[in-house]
Amino acid sequence: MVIETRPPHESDLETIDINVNVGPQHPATHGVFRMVLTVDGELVVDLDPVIGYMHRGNEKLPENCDYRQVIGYHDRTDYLAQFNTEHCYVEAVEKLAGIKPPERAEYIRVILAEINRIASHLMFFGAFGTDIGLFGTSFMYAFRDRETIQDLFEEVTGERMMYNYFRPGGVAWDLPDNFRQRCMQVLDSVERGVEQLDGLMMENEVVLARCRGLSPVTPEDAINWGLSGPMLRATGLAHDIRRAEPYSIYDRFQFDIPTGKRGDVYDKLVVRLEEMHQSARIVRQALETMPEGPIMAEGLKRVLRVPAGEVYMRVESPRGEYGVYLVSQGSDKPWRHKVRGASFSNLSALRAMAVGNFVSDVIIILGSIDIVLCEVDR
Amino acid sequence: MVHEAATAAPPQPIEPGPVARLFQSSLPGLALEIGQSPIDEVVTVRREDFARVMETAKNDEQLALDYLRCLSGVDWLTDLETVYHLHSFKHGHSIAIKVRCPVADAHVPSVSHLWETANWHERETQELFGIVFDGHPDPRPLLTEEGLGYYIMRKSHPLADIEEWQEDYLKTIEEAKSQMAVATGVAAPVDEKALKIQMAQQKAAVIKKARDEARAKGLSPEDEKAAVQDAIKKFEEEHAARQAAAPVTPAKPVDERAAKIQLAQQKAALITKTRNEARARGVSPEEERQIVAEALKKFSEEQEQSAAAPQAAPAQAPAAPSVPTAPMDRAAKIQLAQQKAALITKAREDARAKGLSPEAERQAVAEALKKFAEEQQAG
Amino acid sequence: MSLVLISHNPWLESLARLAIIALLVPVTVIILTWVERKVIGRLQMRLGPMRVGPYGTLQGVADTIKLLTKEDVRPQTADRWVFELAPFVIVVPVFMAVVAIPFTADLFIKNLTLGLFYFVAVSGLSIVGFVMAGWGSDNKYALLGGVRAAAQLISYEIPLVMAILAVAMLSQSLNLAVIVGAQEDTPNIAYQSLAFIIFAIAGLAELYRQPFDIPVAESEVVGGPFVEYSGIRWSMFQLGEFVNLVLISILGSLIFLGGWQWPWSVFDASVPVAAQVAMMAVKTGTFIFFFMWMRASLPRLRIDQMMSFCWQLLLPFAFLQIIINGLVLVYDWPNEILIPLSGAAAAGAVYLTYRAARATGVRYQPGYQTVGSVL
Amino acid sequence: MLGVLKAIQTTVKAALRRPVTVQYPTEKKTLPHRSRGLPVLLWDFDISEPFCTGCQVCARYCPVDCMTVTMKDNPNFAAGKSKRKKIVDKFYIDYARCMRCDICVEVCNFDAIVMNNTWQGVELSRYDRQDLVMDLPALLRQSKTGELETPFREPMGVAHSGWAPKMDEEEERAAEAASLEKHHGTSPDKPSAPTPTADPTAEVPAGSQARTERATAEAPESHAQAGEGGTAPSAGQKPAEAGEGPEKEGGEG
Repeated sequence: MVIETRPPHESDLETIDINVNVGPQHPATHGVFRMVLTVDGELVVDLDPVIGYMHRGNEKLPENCDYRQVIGYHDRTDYLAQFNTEHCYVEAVEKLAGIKPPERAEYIRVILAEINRIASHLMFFGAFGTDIGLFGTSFMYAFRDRETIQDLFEEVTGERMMYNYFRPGGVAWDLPDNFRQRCMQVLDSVERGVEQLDGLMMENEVVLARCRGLSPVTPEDAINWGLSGPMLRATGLAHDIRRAEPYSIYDRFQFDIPTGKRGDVYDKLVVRLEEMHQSARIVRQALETMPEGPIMAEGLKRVLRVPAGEVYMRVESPRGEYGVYLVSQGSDKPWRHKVRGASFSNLSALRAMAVGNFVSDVIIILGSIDIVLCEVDR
Repeated sequence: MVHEAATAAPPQPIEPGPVARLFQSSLPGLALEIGQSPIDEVVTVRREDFARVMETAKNDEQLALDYLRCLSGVDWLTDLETVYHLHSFKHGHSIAIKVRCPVADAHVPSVSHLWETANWHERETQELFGIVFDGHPDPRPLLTEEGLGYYIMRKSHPLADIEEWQEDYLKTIEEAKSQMAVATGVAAPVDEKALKIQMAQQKAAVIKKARDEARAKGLSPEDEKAAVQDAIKKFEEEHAARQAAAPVTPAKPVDERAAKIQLAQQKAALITKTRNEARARGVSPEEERQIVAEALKKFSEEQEQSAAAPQAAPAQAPAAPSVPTAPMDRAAKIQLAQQKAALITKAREDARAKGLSPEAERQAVAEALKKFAEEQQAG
Repeated sequence: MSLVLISHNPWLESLARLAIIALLVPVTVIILTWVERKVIGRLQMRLGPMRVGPYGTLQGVADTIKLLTKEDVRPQTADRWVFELAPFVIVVPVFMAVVAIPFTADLFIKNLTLGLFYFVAVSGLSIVGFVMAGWGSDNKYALLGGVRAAAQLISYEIPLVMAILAVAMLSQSLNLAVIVGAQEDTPNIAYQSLAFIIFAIAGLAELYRQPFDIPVAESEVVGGPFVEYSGIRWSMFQLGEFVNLVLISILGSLIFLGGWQWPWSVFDASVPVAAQVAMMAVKTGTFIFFFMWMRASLPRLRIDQMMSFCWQLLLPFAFLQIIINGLVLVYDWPNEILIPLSGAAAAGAVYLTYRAARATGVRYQPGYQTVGSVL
Repeated sequence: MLGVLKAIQTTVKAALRRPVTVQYPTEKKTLPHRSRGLPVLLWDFDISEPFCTGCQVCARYCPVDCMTVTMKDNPNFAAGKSKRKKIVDKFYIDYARCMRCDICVEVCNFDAIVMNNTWQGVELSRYDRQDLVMDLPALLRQSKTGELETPFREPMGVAHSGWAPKMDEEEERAAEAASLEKHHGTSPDKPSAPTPTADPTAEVPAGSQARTERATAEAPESHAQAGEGGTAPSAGQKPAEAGEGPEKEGGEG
């Protein structure tokens, strides 16, 4: 898609385009990300994204850590969907080392990952509401439900965000006894909360007027830019790694893949809202059929030495395809540990999507990508 | 577009999987090294025909690999490898394509004209690994700032051990150890970790200096690299020579950081003092600036004399971690705590002897503690 | 002036009244900040300030003390006098407007015969303050915010004035007391429902509150013209905003909800002062709650949508309302005809906005690609 | 305007529901049993010495290396009172660096370190970062004074220490159940980690006995570098017999 930036008009009153720095410190950049907007009045003529503020060497440090110490790094790459990222890394190590986790552990992982997806989408709706102008109302509704989910996670793992709960070969320890009933209770209250968010935002004419038809994306462009997750599905492509390349035990559950029509900002809202219902559906199915039994594979030695080899394990995180390319030379430290953040590719398409709109639209387009800066800069 | 759920390519012995066979059929007579990872098939390609392979991968009907998932660089010490994980939406299959290039000549043709997402991935790999992607539209670094001089993800870049981050905390222990060693007359153990880090930093400095000279002389990239290589070799020989000549006994590390801070503070105080005087005299800004400059020059001369003079006062060991209270009442406190603990165990013993329930037992312990506290006040 | 405070000397008298106003208004603003945070908190299922004083009642006082003691910084490259005078240019017109607004029959500073005209003229001045603040603070966000404020406030000034004009036409006078008197039996809201809707929306835009808080959109221009202000200067902007809120609410209840008389005047003529004050408090309270309610539930419009909404919809319907009033007055039809006419026009306006908003697209269910489990 | 009315109606309906704020300092949310505050050491009341033998396994496995441990000979062992040959001499945890990843609790062979699940474990704000470096008495304070009633320790079935199940689950579940009835009676939310060690009546259930043998037999392999600071134990030397005496004060509810 070729972007023709408007040639500067030569009116008698010589006007210049000013560079507005939507800087690293800005309420709308969801973290430390800077956009240098060249603005002609309210119209954005050019946009130069600047990233790297959160670069902490998340790919270099694990080369000095034991395979179990690396899990902490994955909690901190995508800090809104830790169970999904841990799940991806742990599956990568298991595929390399040939470990088969027991059934119950697989179920626990799927349940927690899907609830974490709901929490992440709730965070999206809260932040998006603030971007579009709702004075914190959507934030409060979304965070009230996210708190209930975080309390549930605290009962299971002991932490509200950085869980470090999955292990290569299973999970650290078993679920508490009242987990099934607590989980059902949390799911019901969260579903009520999602209805409330739906009522507040989805049919609101002001939201419709602002988001409908804003920067539509065609499927071909989405594939070319490497978009994934809700951004890709909003364009109409039903590509979901849980369905296209089933990993873990996702192939045992019935769920639908919501897709949008024109790939504009409103479709992304619709797709994410629907995904929350689908995730709740998966969790309910998993809770019924969860077996009892051990939660850690047998015969794991104290120091996990992974045989030489490489694997690119990818998982459907709430933001898109989260991949870990793990290369091991047979020692107990990974040789190369590359993390493919979904927001990295999604963000690279920002310039093409944003140029030509108003300043207030660029803020919403950035909000609709639902970026997590740690995943972009690693 | 119908998406049939592609079953993961079953791990087989190295005979080519379905996608690899497609590759062979669409690129007859091309040297393809076929491999198999737990999920995708792997095809290693020579650098010369890499561009052609990527063209067919994207445009060929059978392959139609139109989605570049992940582009990662890997440093195998002798050569650098870039791995492209591709996926096809039409057929639902995916494959990994690898290409290697020697460390000295790290050039790989860019694919950002085929897949838009390769733009950012290549910029990132370029700044972290030093692999130059020829034909990339905008080769600015993405994550790190301009002109870093060294490539972070390369194995040659030293990953300092975690102790490096705890300098001041560990310095206290080092200090204690060296004092204790001096006291007992045993030679202080040579701290190889600090030496290793120093060596690496010097090496990085040497590389940077060599590269700047080469660039200053306007050499072409190849002999610039050659210049850097022999600078490194020269540095190694010198180091080995110095090593052999005099076994290095580590002088007690004067805590320069604290000294530097002190120096800076003195300078700042001096500047403000002179500036206030100048302003009091109502001097014009230029003279004011000269006066401050002279004061600073005078101050730095004094510094040289005092530095030439006998060694600066040994830097005082930074405060030992969290031993706030004076030792005397700490012992009293420990003693008090031990008494309390003994009391608790005694109260617990007789409560259990009487066979009380856990709650009653806890009350018993609480009363014992209260009684003990009253005795303390009274006593 | 029936109520005499101190003495018959007009100078002393008005000085005393101004002193009361100078004291009363900041206190109401302090209370209002607390009320706003409590109401919006309640609408968002949280408690709002609870820590300072019982139920957080001293929160307003604490904020004021903080703002007064905070250092008010001026950027070095700021245009000095433009930057420093901007807050006064915004606040002084608002306080001037307070002079002409009667709270009850005899509680007012000066009841001008051209009260409405004076109010509208004075409230137009504060727009200059926004542009001065925007330009003076030499900050790109402030510049954008200032220009946006100018665009919005000027364009929404006109429908506001038209709505007020329609009411003034009906009661044949610009004196607020007379207008309230005219609403003896039926408040103007019945006669002028379309003007009431236009007044409410334009009033919301005058106050730059949600969904029209485009000049101070914190996710886009981070506080707009007030970005570089802090300490007491910023608190003056805050003061100006809240006093404006109170003023427009009072004006609305005076000219549309029948002021201090309406429900009582239907039964018996004499209305005790306490009842008048209570009546006015209730009506102003509803207006203020309506503005806060909007703030908690509506997102922000884009600048071009806001402008087109004003010029393509509010203005034509404001003129329509005036034409209807004109017809009724010229042909001496009884006022009751206004109720259906104005109501129909209002319904037309609401339907048009509804269709315009919906034209951009109806909410629809996502298309599902229902692939069952692979088992 | 229907959508706008629906949004307004949602906010009003929300206003009628009970606000969800927990006013923190006055009313505190009850922390779940497994809540991970920051690591603390446990005090063995019977021999009045810490469980920790200073074997530095946790310091080695800590991803952020926030622990410094030194070891000394155990005076009680010489006096014959306790089975531990070595005891911890100095133990520093830098709470400012600890990321609460719970790996130290998992790898500890002697169940000496546990995650603090009381509010004190979370309310740790200090004026100076140096004060966040906790020394041995500070780490032992909570379990000595009995504030730490039921610390969470993963049930035996799991790769307790060393990432491999030491014994089969049924036996351990039986051992837990036995020790549980004796202390707690049937509490509704069975604290999933009753104290693993034997109950006071000297009847040592087989479970914990077997576990301590295996813990000592499998001394940390050559992986152990020389711990910095103080006399580093030579890797080969077997850490002392794990103290298994009567139940811990800390462990008992």
